[in-house]
Amino acid sequence: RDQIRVVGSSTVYPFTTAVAEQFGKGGKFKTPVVESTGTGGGMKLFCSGVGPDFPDLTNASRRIKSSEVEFCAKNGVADIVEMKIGYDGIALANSKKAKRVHFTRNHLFLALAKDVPQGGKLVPNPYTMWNQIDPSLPAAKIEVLGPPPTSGTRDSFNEMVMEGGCKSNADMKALNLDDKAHAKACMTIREDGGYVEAGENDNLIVQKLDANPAAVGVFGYSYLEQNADKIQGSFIDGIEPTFDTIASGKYPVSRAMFVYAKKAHVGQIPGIKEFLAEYTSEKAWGKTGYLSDKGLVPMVDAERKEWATKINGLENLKM
Amino acid sequence: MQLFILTAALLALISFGYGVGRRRALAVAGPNLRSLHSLPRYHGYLVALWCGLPALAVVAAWLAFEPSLLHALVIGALPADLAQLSDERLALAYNEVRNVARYGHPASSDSIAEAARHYASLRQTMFLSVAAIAVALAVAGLAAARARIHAGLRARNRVESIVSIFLIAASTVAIFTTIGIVLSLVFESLRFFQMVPVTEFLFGTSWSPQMAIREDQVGSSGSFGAVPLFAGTMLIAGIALAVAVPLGLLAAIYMSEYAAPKFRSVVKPLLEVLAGIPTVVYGFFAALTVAPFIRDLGAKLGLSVASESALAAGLVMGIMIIPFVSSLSDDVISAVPHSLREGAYGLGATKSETIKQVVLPAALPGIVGSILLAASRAIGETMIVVMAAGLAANLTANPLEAVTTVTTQIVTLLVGDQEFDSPKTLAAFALGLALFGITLALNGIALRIVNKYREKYD
Amino acid sequence: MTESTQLIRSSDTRTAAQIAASHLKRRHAAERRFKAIGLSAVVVAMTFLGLLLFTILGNGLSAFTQTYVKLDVTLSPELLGIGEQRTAEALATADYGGVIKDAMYKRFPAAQSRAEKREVAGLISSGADMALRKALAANPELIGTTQTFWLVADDTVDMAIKGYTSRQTGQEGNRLSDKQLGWLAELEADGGVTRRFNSILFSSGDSREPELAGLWGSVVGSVFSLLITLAVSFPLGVATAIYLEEFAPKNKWTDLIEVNINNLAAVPSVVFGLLGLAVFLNFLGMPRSAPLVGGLVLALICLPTIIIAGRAALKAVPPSIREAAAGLGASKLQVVTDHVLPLAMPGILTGTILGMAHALGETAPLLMIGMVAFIVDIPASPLDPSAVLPVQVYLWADSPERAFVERTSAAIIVLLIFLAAMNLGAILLRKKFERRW
Amino acid sequence: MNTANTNGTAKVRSRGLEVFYGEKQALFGVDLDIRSGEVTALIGPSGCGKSTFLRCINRMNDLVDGAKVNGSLTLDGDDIYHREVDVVQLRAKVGMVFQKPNPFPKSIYDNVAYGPRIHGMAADQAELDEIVMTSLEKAGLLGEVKDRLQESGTGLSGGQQQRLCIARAIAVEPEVILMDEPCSALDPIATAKVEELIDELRDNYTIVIVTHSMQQAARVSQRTAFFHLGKLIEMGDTEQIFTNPQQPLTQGYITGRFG
Amino acid sequence: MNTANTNGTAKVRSRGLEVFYGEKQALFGVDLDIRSGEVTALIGPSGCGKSTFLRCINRMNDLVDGAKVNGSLTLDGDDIYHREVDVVQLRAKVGMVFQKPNPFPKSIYDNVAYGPRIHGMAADQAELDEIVMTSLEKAGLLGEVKDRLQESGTGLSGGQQQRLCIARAIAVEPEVILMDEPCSALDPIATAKVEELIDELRDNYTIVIVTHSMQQAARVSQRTAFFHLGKLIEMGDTEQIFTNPQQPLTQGYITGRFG
Ligand SMILES: Nc1ncnc2c1ncn2[C@@H]1O[C@H](COP(=O)(O)OP(=O)(O)OP(=O)(O)O)[C@@H](O)[C@H]1O
Ligand SMILES: Nc1ncnc2c1ncn2[C@@H]1O[C@H](COP(=O)(O)OP(=O)(O)OP(=O)(O)O)[C@@H](O)[C@H]1O
Ligand SMILES: [Mg+2]
Ligand SMILES: [Mg+2]
Ligand SMILES: O=P([O-])([O-])[O-]
Repeated sequence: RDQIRVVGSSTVYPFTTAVAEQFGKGGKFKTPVVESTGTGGGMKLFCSGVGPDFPDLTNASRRIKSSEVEFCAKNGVADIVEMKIGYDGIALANSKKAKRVHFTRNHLFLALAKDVPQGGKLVPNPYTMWNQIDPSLPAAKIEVLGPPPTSGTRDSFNEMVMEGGCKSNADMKALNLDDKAHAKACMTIREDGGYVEAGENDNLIVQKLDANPAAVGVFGYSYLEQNADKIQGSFIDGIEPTFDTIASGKYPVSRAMFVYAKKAHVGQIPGIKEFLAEYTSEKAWGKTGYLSDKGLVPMVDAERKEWATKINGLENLKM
Repeated sequence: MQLFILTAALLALISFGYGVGRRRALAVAGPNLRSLHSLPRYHGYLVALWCGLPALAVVAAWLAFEPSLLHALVIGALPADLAQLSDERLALAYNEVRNVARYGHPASSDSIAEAARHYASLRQTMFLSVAAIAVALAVAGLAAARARIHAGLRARNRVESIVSIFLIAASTVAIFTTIGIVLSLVFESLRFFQMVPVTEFLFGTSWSPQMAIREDQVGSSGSFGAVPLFAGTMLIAGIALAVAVPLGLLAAIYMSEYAAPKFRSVVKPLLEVLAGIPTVVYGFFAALTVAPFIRDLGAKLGLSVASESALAAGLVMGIMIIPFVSSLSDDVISAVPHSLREGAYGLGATKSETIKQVVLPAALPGIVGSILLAASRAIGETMIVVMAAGLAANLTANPLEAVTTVTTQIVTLLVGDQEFDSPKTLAAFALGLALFGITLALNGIALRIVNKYREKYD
Repeated sequence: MTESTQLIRSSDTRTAAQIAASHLKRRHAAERRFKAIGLSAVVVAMTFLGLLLFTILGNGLSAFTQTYVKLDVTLSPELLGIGEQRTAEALATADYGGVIKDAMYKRFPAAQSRAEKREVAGLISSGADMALRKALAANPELIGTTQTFWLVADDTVDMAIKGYTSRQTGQEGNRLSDKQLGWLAELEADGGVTRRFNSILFSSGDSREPELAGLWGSVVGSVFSLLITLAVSFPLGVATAIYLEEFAPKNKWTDLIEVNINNLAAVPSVVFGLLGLAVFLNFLGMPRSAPLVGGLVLALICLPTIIIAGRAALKAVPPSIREAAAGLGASKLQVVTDHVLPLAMPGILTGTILGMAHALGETAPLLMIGMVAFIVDIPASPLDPSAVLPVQVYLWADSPERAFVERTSAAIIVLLIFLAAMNLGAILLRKKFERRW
Repeated sequence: MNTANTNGTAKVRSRGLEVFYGEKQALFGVDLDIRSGEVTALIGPSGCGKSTFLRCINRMNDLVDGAKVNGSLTLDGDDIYHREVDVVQLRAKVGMVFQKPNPFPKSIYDNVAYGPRIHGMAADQAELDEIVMTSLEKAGLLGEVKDRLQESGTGLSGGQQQRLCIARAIAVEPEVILMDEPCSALDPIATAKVEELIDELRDNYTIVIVTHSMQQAARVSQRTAFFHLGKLIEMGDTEQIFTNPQQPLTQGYITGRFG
Repeated sequence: MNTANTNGTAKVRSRGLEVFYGEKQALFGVDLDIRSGEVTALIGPSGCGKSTFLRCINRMNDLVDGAKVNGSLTLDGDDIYHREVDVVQLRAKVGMVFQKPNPFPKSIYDNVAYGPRIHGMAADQAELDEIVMTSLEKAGLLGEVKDRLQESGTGLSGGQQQRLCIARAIAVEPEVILMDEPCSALDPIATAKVEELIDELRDNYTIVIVTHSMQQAARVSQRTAFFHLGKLIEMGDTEQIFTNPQQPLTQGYITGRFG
């Protein structure tokens, strides 16, 4: 095999493929093959062993887990290079035919949690209209199209929006639940139709929003950017999802994207080092690099520099 | 390349063997061809088979066992500094040896380079010996088979029994596929059932795989009751069949009983195109055209309709499977014996009375078969459901609500972001296994019913 | 027989006939209604087909053209970064992008700031340099001259020209900035914008840039996969059908096989993908993402269809033909190969077509064996990594860039053309069989 | 064997009847009267047009693609092939029993009740039961099947099936019954039963029967018509035809010189 | 009509032959000798087991699921149902012509050439041509088809098709030819031609013919066997059977009292 193979997250897929294409155009190496298998599936393949039968890199829309590191090690994949490539904002948006919404995370928690605190105890979520939660919100049915629980985006949404909203909720604090019960109450999303698990095709969500102005959608920032003529991002805690607010970390809902490389393959599969160099070059992941055109939100300069050194020095992953 | 040459050589030998066998048989027969039990060409086939089968079997066996054999031999003879490596390092080193030897990568150390040379020479030697054995076997088989040719040799019977072995083997592919499917599902399913009790899975009424993705997260624990998924599958497949069966059956009746042959020969293949359109197209159609239409219609009627409804997905899936019902039913309706129709006409029945009361009952087994195939397709469909019915596992019989199906969950669970050994992923295998068992049972029952019906007619 | 019974008899007859007559009108009306319902079922089904095809064509036809922008490019060796070198290697690695950017800056001298320059350059596709590279490779003499080129426009420009995105300035959410829209209008006024046949779509592999993305790689991949599918499933399917229909005794074992085959038709295709992963990749060590493996998995998927249709076709061959041949002393196998199989061939081919159509449209099982992937290089053999058409549809449908929407539909059109070609091939083959007999 | 009777009047009358299947002419100007209250047998070598003639009488040939009928054919003086004739009504008047028994894949009861039901001949269930029972009785089948009326008609023996088909035909009270080789698929015992039945039915119905067996024609019919190559060669009282045929062709056929 | 001849020896001999289709017994202990150089006719009412007996001789019943044969049946003294017998070879020796003409959907030439080809009877094309021509000639078909040997066999008329099937059967030079109602689908003229042919073939082949038509049996056969309900009732010279039957059952059938 004389061709780099990448597997993993569908969220990172657009970025890694863009780098792969550029890398291939250089003409020295074959264009890497990038599979979209989902983060978990990618990890499984990546960690299954060393050798030309196994992928060299895997994309992840979250950090690798220690259990996965162990599994890797068990299969001889001991040395892994971690590469943080930037951030992906998770946007809430609705159709431009409707009014733009200003949410707080508390609103979203109350609207989407399975159980909400009321009168000193947890009750099944009684809200069906946004304005029941807060009169400033539109008088529309609560209908949020979002990713299913199997998706990484959903996981980040849970952590940043639901848990965040939950923590800021005074009633919740007053309940004085233990950690586990608290987390459970915060992170369990309602299943009575207020939240619609709409699959992983974000384009479809965008089009559904266009067809249904009452609905709100949850998806990656790049889709918002591409379809800004049809949909508008909602404010969260007063911040609008834009390239700058995400890059500066002001926008509260964004997550880091990672790529992991198998050190054992470096030097054996031609081009891995060069591929990493391409990925970490300014023209790729820099502020005005081509990845930002694809919707990747870059890290701040210092962080980028730090990661670039680590990556190009093939520093081992430290958990 | 080497392999290609070897295969080509063997093929040449085989065809040569055919010629030898044929000529030998002709020679043995002399002027009276009928003194031969079998035609000369069967003698040719027999020689070719004797020549080819053992040799090709050896080559195939070599292809299958080469990697492990090479691995054992090379590892056994590694230079000292490599041999004492730990197992993982050894695997890595062997991998590098292989890369160096086979892909020409630069070696990182002299020992590796040496091992790679060893690897390469071993591989070459092995190939050459295998090639020699194969060719020798081929020649020997050829010679032996040729020597045994005599007038009374039942060459045809032998060739035919070899062919029938092939036929039987082909029919066992279906069995092996089944075994393979069960095996590729069962181990992961067992792991799943260690985490989730079988009873909860089979009888639980709540499907909510909302569990923590990361161990440092304290998420809610999921519940894995598969009943809502199977109920959802039933609901959506039921709606699809409710669309496809009447439309398909009526279309079939019209095409086979009323329409001119020309009309039929155009419309039938056109309808079959419906089955060939990629399901993504149906998915978009369902999600962006049908679902909003139903929602708006429902709103006008004062019904509460979810944006994602079983109805939208089911309707569109029904369209997709129309040709299964229409084409296959058309065939069986046309095959109903004319005498039955004449019996009814002779009593003064109109065409529609004849069709409804005589032709359709008689064609029922075949129609049931076509509906089964359509239902199979409906059960196996993912894309339309994901796009139009959502992924929420509601246990409901209301077609206006969102439901999800087994197949859809299998796919989303498999391509999701969770850890690959979490119950979330493993549930996909358990679902696959359960679905397999259920459809197998249903098919068994269907075969019984159809057989029973069939006995009643002829 | 007495006279009285005869009387009763005859009066009875009259009543029966009268009664029958009195119902006739209603029955004939029911007859007409039934026929109309049948026809309307056909019409409804055909309408849906028409609607679907219309939607696909409506969305996808525009992808068969692509916007090009006219630009005078000065091919100076300095800008190209090749100095005095004229070797093929130097020409291949020269900085054509820089030359194009420079030409654009010259074309729109008003753009001065870095941001503006970026916007100007953004009107042209990052892959436009291919045209220059080709021209110079063919004719190195051009170096140093100024030439007029038609260059591939960026997808945002393409979308605006095709009217998919707004060209009104001052609107929030435009993909092109107001300045870019102004320049575009200027170019258009000069006749510097045109739409041409999108040859890239049919000649190149996948790309992240919609305007450079092509289907050729997945078409080749589909051809490889389906050839393998056909080569495996057709003989196996026909052999199984023959065995079950002509040779096998009717007993529990064959019943078991039959139930099995029917059941395999109901197994979700993604499960076949899992099977392929376990058997072909992990157990047999075949390469990932290869059409070889995809073809094998798809073969297993369409095997049940071929077997079921094949058995039906074999059943339809009249037993008298079998008897005639057997009566002449043909062995069972000769009866089948010489008479039954050729007669059943049209039906078997129909089943094959249905199965292959199914196989052509499958994505889910390919996910498991690594074919849902970004692959730029055109595969040269069934062992090379490759995507197939439905995978391309799936990947493009999920891409953020707006221009992939029309390309997704275009890919579906190509897929349907592929399907039609396949069907046509089989129909012609079937005709030949029918004529021969 | 009955002697020819002359009290019947022409129930069905054909004049210059010609039938074409596409290009092929199957009947050439047939003039034939069928009298009521008699059994008329059509005999002749294979392919001579017996079935074709029979199938004209209830317009069963309408179902054959490309079949064309010229000449006149009347039932009770009304043109059978008149444009305004309702075939459904015609076939209710002219019943048919086929060569191969073809019971519907339904219960015995439903087989017989089918005709009365579609024609709305029974006002209620009791009346329908009555019709079914009488028909089965007349067809000589009731004794054998009265305990299993709900079993499938296809489960009966060949002879029983054929009698079921006859019961089915008479349940709609037709005026004419056409039988196309009704016993060719039956064994001798079943054949005897059906022949007995025909003899009984003859008083109330006009019966036309096609048969290959001269023995059968002699046993059951009062009048016999001999066809040859699409032409009606001779028609007369059965006894006369069999003992004293006027035409040499008939003579040849009867005595087994050909056919 | 021929008188019985006695110069033939038993070519096929059955003793205590019983045949079962599943549960149903179709033949009950049939003892019958078929002599070479003669035409033997099997007659009897429908369903009496004529075809069943015929299909035992070339083991065509092997193709029927659930058919079982007991008793002994020999061809030239060799047990036909012996385990080691190669049915393919047996059928090459015992040819068959079916009730319904069933030409292969191939050219006329290929229809006839098929048998010789699979049995390797011709060393080269010329020899094959020779065989085909002779067979067509013998079957009396050559004149009608010699200009269109490459046209499909299914395009011929019924009588021509049946003669093609006969040509096909004699092309493999069988020793015995079995004919199951070979004329039932034919018109009188075609029938006459086939009968003529049978008469000619009789010198070189042992012929067994099943027929429904006693006239035909009388015309073409030298010996006649009468079956009834699966039993062989009587066997003798044709003339004797038709003029002076020994058994009352035979008498009844011959004189048309039943059947
Ligand atoms: N559907 C048809 N198409 C073309 N020709 C037909 C059709 N039906 C019958 N014929 C031809 O018309 C002629 C008369 O056929 P018909 O069935 O009336 O004969 P038949 O006297 O009933 O013979 P049999 O005793 O064999 O039933 C025959 O030559 C036959 O081949
Ligand atoms: N395949 C079969 N399965 C079951 N029973 C059969 C089968 N073939 C024939 N029979 C029965 O065996 C008996 C003898 O049948 P056979 O075909 O030998 O009669 P036949 O004398 O040739 O009658 P025909 O003159 O009508 O052809 C009949 O009762 C028939 O129903
Ligand atoms: Mg007839
Ligand atoms: Mg018979
Ligand atoms: O594909 P994801 O793992 O990023 O959801």
